[in-house]
Amino acid sequence: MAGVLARRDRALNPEETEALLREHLGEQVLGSVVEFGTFTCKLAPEGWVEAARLARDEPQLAYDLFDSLFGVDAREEGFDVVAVLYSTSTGNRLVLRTRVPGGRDAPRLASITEIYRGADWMERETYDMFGVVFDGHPGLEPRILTVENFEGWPLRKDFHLASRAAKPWPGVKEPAELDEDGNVIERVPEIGDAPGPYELDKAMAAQAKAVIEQERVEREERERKAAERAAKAAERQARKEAKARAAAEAAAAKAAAAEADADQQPASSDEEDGA
Amino acid sequence: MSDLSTREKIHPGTAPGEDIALEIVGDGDFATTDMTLSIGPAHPATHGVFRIVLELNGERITAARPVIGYMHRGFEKLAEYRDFRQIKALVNRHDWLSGFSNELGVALVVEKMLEMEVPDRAQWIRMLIAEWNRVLNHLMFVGSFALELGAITPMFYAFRERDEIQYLLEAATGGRLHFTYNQVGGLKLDLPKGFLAESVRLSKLTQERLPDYFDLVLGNEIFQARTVGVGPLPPEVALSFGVTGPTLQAAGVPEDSRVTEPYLKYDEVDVPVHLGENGDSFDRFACLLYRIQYSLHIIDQIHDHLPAGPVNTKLPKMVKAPEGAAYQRIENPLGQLGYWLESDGGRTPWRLKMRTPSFSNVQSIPYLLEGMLVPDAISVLGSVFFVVGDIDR
Amino acid sequence: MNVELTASLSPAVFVPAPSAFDLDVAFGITVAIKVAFILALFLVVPLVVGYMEHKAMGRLQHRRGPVAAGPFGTLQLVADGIKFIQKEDVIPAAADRKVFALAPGLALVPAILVFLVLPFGPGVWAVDLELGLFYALAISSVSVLGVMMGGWASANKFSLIGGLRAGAQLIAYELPLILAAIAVAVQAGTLSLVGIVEAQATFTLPGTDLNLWFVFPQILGFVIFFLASLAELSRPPFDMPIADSELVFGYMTEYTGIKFAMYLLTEYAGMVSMSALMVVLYLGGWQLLPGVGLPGCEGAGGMFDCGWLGAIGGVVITLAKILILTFIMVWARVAYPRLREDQLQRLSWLVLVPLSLINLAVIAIAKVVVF
Amino acid sequence: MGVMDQVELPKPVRYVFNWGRKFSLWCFNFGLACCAIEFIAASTSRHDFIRLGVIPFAHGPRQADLLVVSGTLTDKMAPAVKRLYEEMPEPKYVISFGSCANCGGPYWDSYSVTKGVDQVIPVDVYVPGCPPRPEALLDGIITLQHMIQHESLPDRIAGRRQDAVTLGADAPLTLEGR
Repeated sequence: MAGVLARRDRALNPEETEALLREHLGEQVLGSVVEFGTFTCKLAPEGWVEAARLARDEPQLAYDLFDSLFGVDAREEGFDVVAVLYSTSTGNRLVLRTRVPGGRDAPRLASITEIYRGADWMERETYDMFGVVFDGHPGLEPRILTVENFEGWPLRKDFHLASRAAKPWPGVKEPAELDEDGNVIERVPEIGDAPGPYELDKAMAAQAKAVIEQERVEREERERKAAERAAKAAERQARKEAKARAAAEAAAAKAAAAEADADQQPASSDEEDGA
Repeated sequence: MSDLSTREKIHPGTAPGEDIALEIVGDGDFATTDMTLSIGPAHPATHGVFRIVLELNGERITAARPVIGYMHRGFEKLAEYRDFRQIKALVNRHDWLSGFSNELGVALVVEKMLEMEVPDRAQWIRMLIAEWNRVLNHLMFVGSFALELGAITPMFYAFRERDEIQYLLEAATGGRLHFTYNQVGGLKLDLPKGFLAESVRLSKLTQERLPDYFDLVLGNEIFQARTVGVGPLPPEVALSFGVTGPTLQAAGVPEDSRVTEPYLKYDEVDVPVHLGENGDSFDRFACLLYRIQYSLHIIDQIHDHLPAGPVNTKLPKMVKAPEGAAYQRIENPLGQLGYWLESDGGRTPWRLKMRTPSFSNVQSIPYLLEGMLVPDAISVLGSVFFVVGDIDR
Repeated sequence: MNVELTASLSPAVFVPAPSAFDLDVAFGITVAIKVAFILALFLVVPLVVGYMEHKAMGRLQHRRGPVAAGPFGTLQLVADGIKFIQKEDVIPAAADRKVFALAPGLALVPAILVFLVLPFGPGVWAVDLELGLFYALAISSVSVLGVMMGGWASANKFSLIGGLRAGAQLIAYELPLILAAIAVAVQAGTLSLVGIVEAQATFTLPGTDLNLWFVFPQILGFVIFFLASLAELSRPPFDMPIADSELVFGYMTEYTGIKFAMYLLTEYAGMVSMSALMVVLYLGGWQLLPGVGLPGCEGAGGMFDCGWLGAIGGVVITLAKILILTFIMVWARVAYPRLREDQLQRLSWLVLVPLSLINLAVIAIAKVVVF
Repeated sequence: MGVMDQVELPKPVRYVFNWGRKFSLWCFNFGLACCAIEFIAASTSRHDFIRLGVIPFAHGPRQADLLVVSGTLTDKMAPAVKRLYEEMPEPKYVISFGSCANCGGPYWDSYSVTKGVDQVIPVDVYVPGCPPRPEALLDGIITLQHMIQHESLPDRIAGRRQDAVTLGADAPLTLEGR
């Protein structure tokens, strides 16, 4: 883990990334923006595939994790396609964005399935939701999410939900509904002001932990006592054995002495024989 | 399943002009008629409505084609008709096993656009619940993967823990699966009395029972025989597919948003990540089990750090995100969840794209299945962890 | 020793042990009583085993098992039976109708016929065949024909794969099963199941008076027999023919109502008959403990020629042993995932067959040299 | 089947037959979405509907008596549900588990969600909730068992979905009311 984080020092910042892309793509980089911490690079559709290839293959960029690809409705001008890439080595995120040529009637864009395997289903989904055709894709049909014979492109803004047209919102209030006087109905923020039953909570958690700790201590105590008892027993046993051994030794010594006394003559005679 | 044309295929002798003759094609292999086996959309192995069409030669898979969309409910469209408070009650249902993480993502991305400061206590509690949610999710997969391999008992064991945790979370949030506990700017309510004590107790209990799973499943000889070396996923292929979560970590890539792009207070706690070596089914499952253990480790740290203070901020009369687009990525139990929120300044989002982990993970299944036996397909389907609603949204 | 050897090898006329049902009445009545006895066993014991499975699985999984149907849920399987009678009999349009209808019966009948030779207590058997063991093993392997027919006739791909797997499994595991059983026949010197029980009651460890069941010298054979019978019955962890996560319900996928119930009954009757065979071959039949006879019995080893008390005691002991063995089968189901088909075949051909050959060789040599 | 849906059986026989059906509800879990998780929770240790004779071991529709549709039914899935229901042999029962299966639930305005499983197949008991608790499913099962015990099979076949029960709305949440 630490190794990964260390490699981040070499990561390019947004300006450097844009400069690098410009160097290879020239005029096809239309601009870039850092919004809420996310670096977005706007591209001309002609540079779409090349930019993805650069992002993956350029060693300084190395955007290896294909995060997602999706469409966004761009009102009269047609649709945007956005690809989010992430680099596991530098920890950077790059968002590529392009406006699909063909307007709302016949949007077509080149496919990047050759570069990222994960683009396959993402492009199928974009086709299913927006009707954007991807040239070079292995097969956009059958529609990936909706029913095979579904008519229309659900995520386009001109696709209206039939149920909503037929029936009003069944809940009590519409999203952020206005009251009779035209004011927004206000939510009563009464909870956030109170600090919450924190001290009691903490005390109880401490108690619970104390119980666990107590159990552990008791268990250890028991184990220690058991060990002590065992040690004492072993000691007693050892003492007993030592005593027994001593007694046995004494007896043996006595016997040996007696034997030695008895065997004195033959033993010495043996020695004499050996000699 | 039982139409006449397929019957003719599987009974070669009955089709006119066809002989039951086996052609020997070198190495003693027989040339056999290929068979198409459609598993799903309602099949026990696919836990949910996921369909996969297999081309079989004997029991060997020559091609696999997943068919998805059976659970497509149009979340992204519906989100455009709901305001930012209502969206969180919607999104926590797409991955129904990780409701809290889903709504957390929305809360975070809206807060990011509003540039809102969330109270510390709320962030720590969010982390606590998110980690419990992760444990819940993973326990479910421990049970279901074992069930797919034919072992029924781990499911019952897993639900024993799940039930306890669900009761705990219900005490705080009021929900068993879909918590709807987040709000833009904090949480709905503070934790109830005694929650922490119970959480401490349960964390200890789960940690004590966790070795059961390691023994019963991971250490089981038959389990190992069924999973080791099955469906290895090389890291570069995994990344190209956009595979994340335990499936990616099993391939040995140390990518976990909690570490590499910390959100909430994950930079203040120790987040260990278990990495696999081969990316096979065994590694994927091992990563899942270790994630449970490490989540409990994080939960224990949160117990020690939880600060006092308010849990939400006063909101403006109407939550309206400013014009622009923001992207927020969080580590969902199954992988990286990304929300791309594009706003035109109105009270509903202009576009809310959900980048769900299962969608990308499942894409890798045809790659994994090619050349495998049918029973191995089950092992792979079970170990590339996915939730059907998370694929189809 | 030479004398004994020739004596045991000399051709002897086999005298079947008399059954308690061989009453001194008309032949027809005797046959009717025996049929009733077999059917009663066949219908009741599998139900008891099924109930035990429900309850044991429940307890092992922190559940309670069925409690609502009857006292303590004892009538759960009766309710199942009543329900199956009422179910609609669906035959798929593409199915081979005759074969489809015949298949469950063909699986069920051999399962009944095995009960013909199984001894359950002193005198409590229908008939004592000279080739009893051979008959039992041969007839029990016919069931798989019904399984394969069912798999083929359903015209369903999952069924077909299930049926073929069942066939492949039978071929693979019949061999170690029979090789293990042969070792018992060699040691007992007879193929009659009653004879094998008698041989166990009188077998003593050479040089001592210690009475032993065959499980002690042949523990390896017993384990092989147990594993192979699990596989033959396609019980977990060898339940590939009905692997639910792969093949829905295998060969049973298209069967409904009473036909499906017949397959289920076949499975449970198979568990009972295989366990009964194990009890007879390895666990000393109705002997309580090695060397302990039944009350009121005078025959060999205190196990034959009993009064009715001894007969009942014997039946109870046999059934208890059967329940213990079936419980172990249930336990394996609860504890283990299932193997893969090729791993299963490998286990049989590369492990169990060689081991059972070694077992047979060792027993044969020991029979000549030691026993 | 055959005769039994034509002829009214004598009362004692009918009692026994109904009792058999009541306690042997082999259940095919048609787990569609979130509710499937609560369904599984209802089958495991704490709630354990196997106690009531609901056996979740029917892996295919052919062996099942009870279809629990738990979760959102989409237009893409609806034909499969219809077919699955038709594959089940009579007598068969359906529990619609969860708001989505009852009426479309939170996806009432979606372009791809069927507004209730009863548009496709007849339903016997509706269990409301999003998702309902496992206890609610147990309640639904007991309600169904009560219905089965007191039903007549020919009548049931003749007019199937006339007497559907919605828990909490049609029937009070205690057994006495049924």
